[in-house]
Amino acid sequence: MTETVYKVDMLARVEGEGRFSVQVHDGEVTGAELSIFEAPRFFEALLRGRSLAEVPDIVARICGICPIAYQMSSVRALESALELVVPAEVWPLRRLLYCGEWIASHVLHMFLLHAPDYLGYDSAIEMAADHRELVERGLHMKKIGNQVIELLGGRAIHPVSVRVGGFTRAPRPRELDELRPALALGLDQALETVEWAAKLAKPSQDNDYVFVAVKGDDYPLERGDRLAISDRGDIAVEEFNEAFHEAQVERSNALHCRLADGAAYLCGPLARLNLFADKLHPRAREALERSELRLPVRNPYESITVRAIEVVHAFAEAVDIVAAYRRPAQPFVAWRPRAGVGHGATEAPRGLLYHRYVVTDEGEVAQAQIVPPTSQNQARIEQDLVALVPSLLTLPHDQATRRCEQLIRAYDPCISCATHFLTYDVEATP
Amino acid sequence: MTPPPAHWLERDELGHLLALIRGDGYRLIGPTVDGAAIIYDEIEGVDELPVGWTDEQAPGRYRLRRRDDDAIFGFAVGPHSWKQRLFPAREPLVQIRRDGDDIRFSAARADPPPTAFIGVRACELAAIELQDRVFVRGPFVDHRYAARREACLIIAVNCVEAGELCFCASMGTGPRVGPGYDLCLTELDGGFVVEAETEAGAALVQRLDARAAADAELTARDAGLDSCRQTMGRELDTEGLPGLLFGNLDHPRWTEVAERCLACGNCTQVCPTCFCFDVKDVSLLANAETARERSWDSCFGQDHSTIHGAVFRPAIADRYRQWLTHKFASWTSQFDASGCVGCGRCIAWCPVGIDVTEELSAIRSQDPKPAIELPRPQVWWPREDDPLVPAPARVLEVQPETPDTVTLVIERTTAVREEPGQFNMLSLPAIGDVPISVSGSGEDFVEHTLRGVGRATKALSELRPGQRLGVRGPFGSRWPIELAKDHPLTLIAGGVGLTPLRSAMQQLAANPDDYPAVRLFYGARSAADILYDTELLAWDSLPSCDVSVTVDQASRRWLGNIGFVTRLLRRKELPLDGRYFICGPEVMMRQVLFLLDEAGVPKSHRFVSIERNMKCAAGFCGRCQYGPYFVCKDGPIFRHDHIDFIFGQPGF
Amino acid sequence: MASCDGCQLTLLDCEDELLALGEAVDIVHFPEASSALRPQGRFDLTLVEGSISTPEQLEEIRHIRAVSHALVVIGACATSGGVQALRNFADHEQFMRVVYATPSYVSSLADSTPISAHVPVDFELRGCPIDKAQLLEVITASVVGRKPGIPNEAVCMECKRRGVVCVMVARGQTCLGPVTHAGCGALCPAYDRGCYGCFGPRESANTGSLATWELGRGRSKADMVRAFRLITGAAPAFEHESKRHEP
Amino acid sequence: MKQALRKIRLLCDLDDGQLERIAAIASIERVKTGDIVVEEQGPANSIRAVAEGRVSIAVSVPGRGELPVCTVSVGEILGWSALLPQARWLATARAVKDTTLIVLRGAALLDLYEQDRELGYRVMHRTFETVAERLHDTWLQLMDSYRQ
Repeated sequence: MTETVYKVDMLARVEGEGRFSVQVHDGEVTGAELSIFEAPRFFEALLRGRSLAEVPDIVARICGICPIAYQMSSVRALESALELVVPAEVWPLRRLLYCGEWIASHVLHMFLLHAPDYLGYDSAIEMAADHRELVERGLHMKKIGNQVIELLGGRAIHPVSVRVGGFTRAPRPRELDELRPALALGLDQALETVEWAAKLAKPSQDNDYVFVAVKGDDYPLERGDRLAISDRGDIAVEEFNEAFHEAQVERSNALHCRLADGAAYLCGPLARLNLFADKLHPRAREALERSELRLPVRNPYESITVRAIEVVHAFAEAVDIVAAYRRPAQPFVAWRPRAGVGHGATEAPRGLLYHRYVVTDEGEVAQAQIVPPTSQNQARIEQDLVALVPSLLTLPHDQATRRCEQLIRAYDPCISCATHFLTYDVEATP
Repeated sequence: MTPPPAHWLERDELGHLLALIRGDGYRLIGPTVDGAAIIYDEIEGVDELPVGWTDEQAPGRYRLRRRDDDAIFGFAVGPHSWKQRLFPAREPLVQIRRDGDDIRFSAARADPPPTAFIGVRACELAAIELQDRVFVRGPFVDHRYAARREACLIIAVNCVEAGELCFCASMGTGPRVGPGYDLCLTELDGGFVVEAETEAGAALVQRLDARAAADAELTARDAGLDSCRQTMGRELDTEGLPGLLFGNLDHPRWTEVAERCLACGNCTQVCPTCFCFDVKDVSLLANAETARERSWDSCFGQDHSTIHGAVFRPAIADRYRQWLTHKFASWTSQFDASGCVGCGRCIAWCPVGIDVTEELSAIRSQDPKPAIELPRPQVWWPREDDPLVPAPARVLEVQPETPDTVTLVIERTTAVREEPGQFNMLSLPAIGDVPISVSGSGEDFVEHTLRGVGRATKALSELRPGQRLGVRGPFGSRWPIELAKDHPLTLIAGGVGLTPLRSAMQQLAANPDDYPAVRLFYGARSAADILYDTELLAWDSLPSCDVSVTVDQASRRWLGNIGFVTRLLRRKELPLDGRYFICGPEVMMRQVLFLLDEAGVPKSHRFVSIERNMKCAAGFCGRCQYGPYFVCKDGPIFRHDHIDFIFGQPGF
Repeated sequence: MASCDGCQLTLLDCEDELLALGEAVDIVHFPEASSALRPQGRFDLTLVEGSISTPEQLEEIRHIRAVSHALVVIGACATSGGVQALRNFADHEQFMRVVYATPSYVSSLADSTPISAHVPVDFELRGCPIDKAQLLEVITASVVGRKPGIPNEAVCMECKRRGVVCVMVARGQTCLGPVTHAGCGALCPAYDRGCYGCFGPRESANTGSLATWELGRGRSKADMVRAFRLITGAAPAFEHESKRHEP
Repeated sequence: MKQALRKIRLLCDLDDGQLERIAAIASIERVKTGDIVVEEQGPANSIRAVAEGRVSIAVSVPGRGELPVCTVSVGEILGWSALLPQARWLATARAVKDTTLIVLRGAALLDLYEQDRELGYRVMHRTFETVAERLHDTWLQLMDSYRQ
């Protein structure tokens, strides 16, 4: 009888604090746990009673990596609660801002967090000793992503210009023009990156995923009123809580989210690409074709390539938006408070981010629900570990453990995001 | 003198004028509407001027409003001033490059493009003139400011409408534009009366389609100015204001206004004359390159008055009083003019609407104490060298004095020989520079004794022979040794306060004929902290000198005096015709001065050395202000009666 | 500690300096960027992000203090308790129930508190998030051996240096700039909105006068509670002011 | 003796007759460098004035021995404890130079004060002045003002 345990008590190169362990008993996986011990921060509770105007500033603080995703889902949800029609000129700016975040977050993950796994280093700083040019290219692209955010929102982390109804300020065309050379260069670098990522040696795996992503007119990003679920059709964003179910588990400070029937599902780059490759920007589609990646992509280790393709998409979109930009006379629409319930879903770099708010006629938040991508993917990550581990038994223990980590990182789990979310199974409050 | 000939320019010709100026290679900076206010920004032509706009102003409130007409200059002043253009909010001063032990300092030269200021008001031109006094009228010249000032062409505008917060008439700075412009426009129906004061201005008029102004037009101009004068939104009684303010440093109004004042510094930043700045070394890690930068500062910030961790103006009341007494009183002593031009910006842009005119009149009207007399401004001999750029100097020798104090002997970098009491600014890249008094000097060397307690002094005290540091100076006033001729002279030192007296002592000891009766009283913390012990013994052995030392803390082995330095003095005779040089911690100097008061020694016979937060050392940065003085150029050595009214006064 | 990780990310956002930094200092424990974790030993400089909000964190920070020569805490969470300290104003039990169906699974302290409430700290770098340049300045100062050149002044100073038009005066907006510690570069006013206090109260924050002014121009007491009780609402000066306006 | 007494600040307000009466109860004491003048805890019986030399006053600190806290020089007095009822010395006085002291027995001095209230007032006034100065100087010493 043999007992093997693979575990890491402090997952590194992920956002936030988590651990995992897999128990194997006589070659059979008896348990797999990804647990999150990031301290809870109670966002849904502290949103209660706040003015809805403050929500974008507060929810940004859920995550330092993807604050814009939180701001975008929240303003979408609140605008739907207010039945507010956002001026058409606002949308491209929102998409541009979000492209900035995708670039910064994806590149951060690919180069600084994930690539060391493929090339055998502990960190990108170490990796830079042998692959300086590569790391510098990554840092350069990330910088451009951050510049986009800084220009539109003041700073790369927790930008300040997003408001319900639009932006507090729209940039002058001259300011946006200054981005052009950098974006063009970034696009070239992103294209090179796809080739580099595609060529990385990856373990093979083929998982039978249910993919979920926001469905709208364009490649899923800042707007879309429906959610696509592979093989099961699509639903309206408002139906989220009917189709998905969040539950708390003892070992973790994050809630787990599954399909109503209990099945685990996947959101994020793989889901988006598999569901909506046809909506990719032509430049990104070319890159996809050149990468020789075949749809559907069901190997989670390939997500690094998919992210690279999405980075191309984001750069290409950003180039187009900047070229077509006209400064709006007023970058937002004013609103009056009214009672309502609003839903909003956008695509954070890591996947679907759903917000739901109940607001009062005085413009206060009565209830908030936030479902981040990592808590949605958590069940799926554990399931993948179970599937992966039997194939690792012949490897030395530390190598096997590293492979588990590499797999977890492929999901780009954002643990800061995953904590502190509200379930509908609220026990009676006094 | 005959007034310069006035011309008439049709309204449409203004565009032509701007085009001509641009054509001459100037960039144009002028008023333009940006979001919520009229600001000064780069413009290309008349279209970008605030045609048909005006501003409504009240304390803490500013709103743009459309006018009924299409006046081009139909507004008062906004949040920006020309200060931003001549004295930018941030600017590099010195580039420093370290290469091993070698350090190179080079001036970050302002190479300003020719710039035309369009629409400079009377109060604003007065403000520029006031900043000229700070930056170019001595003793030093700020070369960056001077270069920008040289490169500017001033197109002024007379005000024919007064703003709600304007009081230039009270300050004597407007509404008619005073001297210093190239061209001055007065906007009337259909066009402008144009006056040229300089050749450059006159040449521009020549090239325009302008005719001589008609009498009616000149009358209309004067009527406009008159009506402006009469409708000023604010008024201020300036009669005897400086003395009044300094006579009322404990007026209850200071505490009252401090409850409202946010100490945010907005008033100082919008003020077109405020000039305080901070200097910082900006570098990345241990890089070879360091940029020494200055940025606008304000007396409302805590750092402004902080030295060695002591905050000289802890309360908001202290800071508000510092600002107002500086603006309306100290300026007169420092620069021979009030620091206020009556533009009203500080009233509009105070976030909580504090109105200086109201505060000043409250002090005047609510039980004021009598005014006092303030010092008259000094006349400075200009110095041509750039006072902000250090020269690299080699450390020749490092003499340990006490466990935490060393004397650096460094090579002399200037032709000017330091006088006892003066100081140099010693600097290290990435760490910054600090004032250190000269403790001795020779033909080709200077000595500085410093205690390595702060970070900068610690770094300096760790220098080794052969290494380099930056030196600029010498700065400041000196001990008036010659006044002590034929009088008994008493030097009283505490702690490292002995260092500036050491070089004086060296001179005194070397000239016994002139100075036959010199006494030195020196208090140190402990026997181990006594500086220059061999020299002290040597001086004491001279017939002309008498040295007494006392320590605060002693072991049994110490056979000398124990007790604060005042205990030494109490036992001695303090001759009334004697001269007294005192240097040490301020608390010590105060106690010594009390004793001299008791003994009846006239204040004019006593000289003290004052230390305050110092950054530039050249009289530009405003940080070392001490009532009506700058410690860096008026001090550090002051005659006691000159500073008596603020010495020991909390908040100064 | 408890945070959004944004302040650590700030270090990774130093794209131009990151590699130089990696060469100039020996980074021994940085889980977000490296899986070579060496939490043992003594450290010259420790940067800590996040607030203390669980019993484990409290234990950990005491250990960190003991093994660090210089402890620099970074960000609003570490210097004031962060946005999660809003729970300090509410009933903790109730908060737990709102978020988690079974609160007993979750370990959490009643209050979210700054690091300095538990151990002595050598420097507090403010901000939500911290400013990149200021972070580099703190590290540089530590390497060079001098005091960090972080100005202790109001946001207004940066606002004016930047030439931004005051949103309080010209737009009538509520702005915490006059009572907030500088460091962000006056971002919000530059984006046409009032400062909401990410860097926490400055020294001499005259919050009372600011509130009086705002009430005088039509803001409600509830507005004042909200304004002072947000990202750094548990910092003493802001906490005190918001409590003054509670119903 | 009278000449010597004149140099003492304590007695500077007295007229000739009064000085003579003081001289009558005064004696001279010569001590060498290092000699103990009075010792902590001993009975405080005489007030002394320094006519020449210097005396240090030290308090015993367990583990650190005698810690000198101040010195008394020419013209100054030490030992005012002798004017208190049943007093003991609160500190040890030790000569740090060869020193000449003028010793005034406490009991005799107090008798004098009783006989000549004016003399008593004048001397006590100066004693108080000395005590006040010494206290003030001690505050300053305690501030450790040269540390900055």
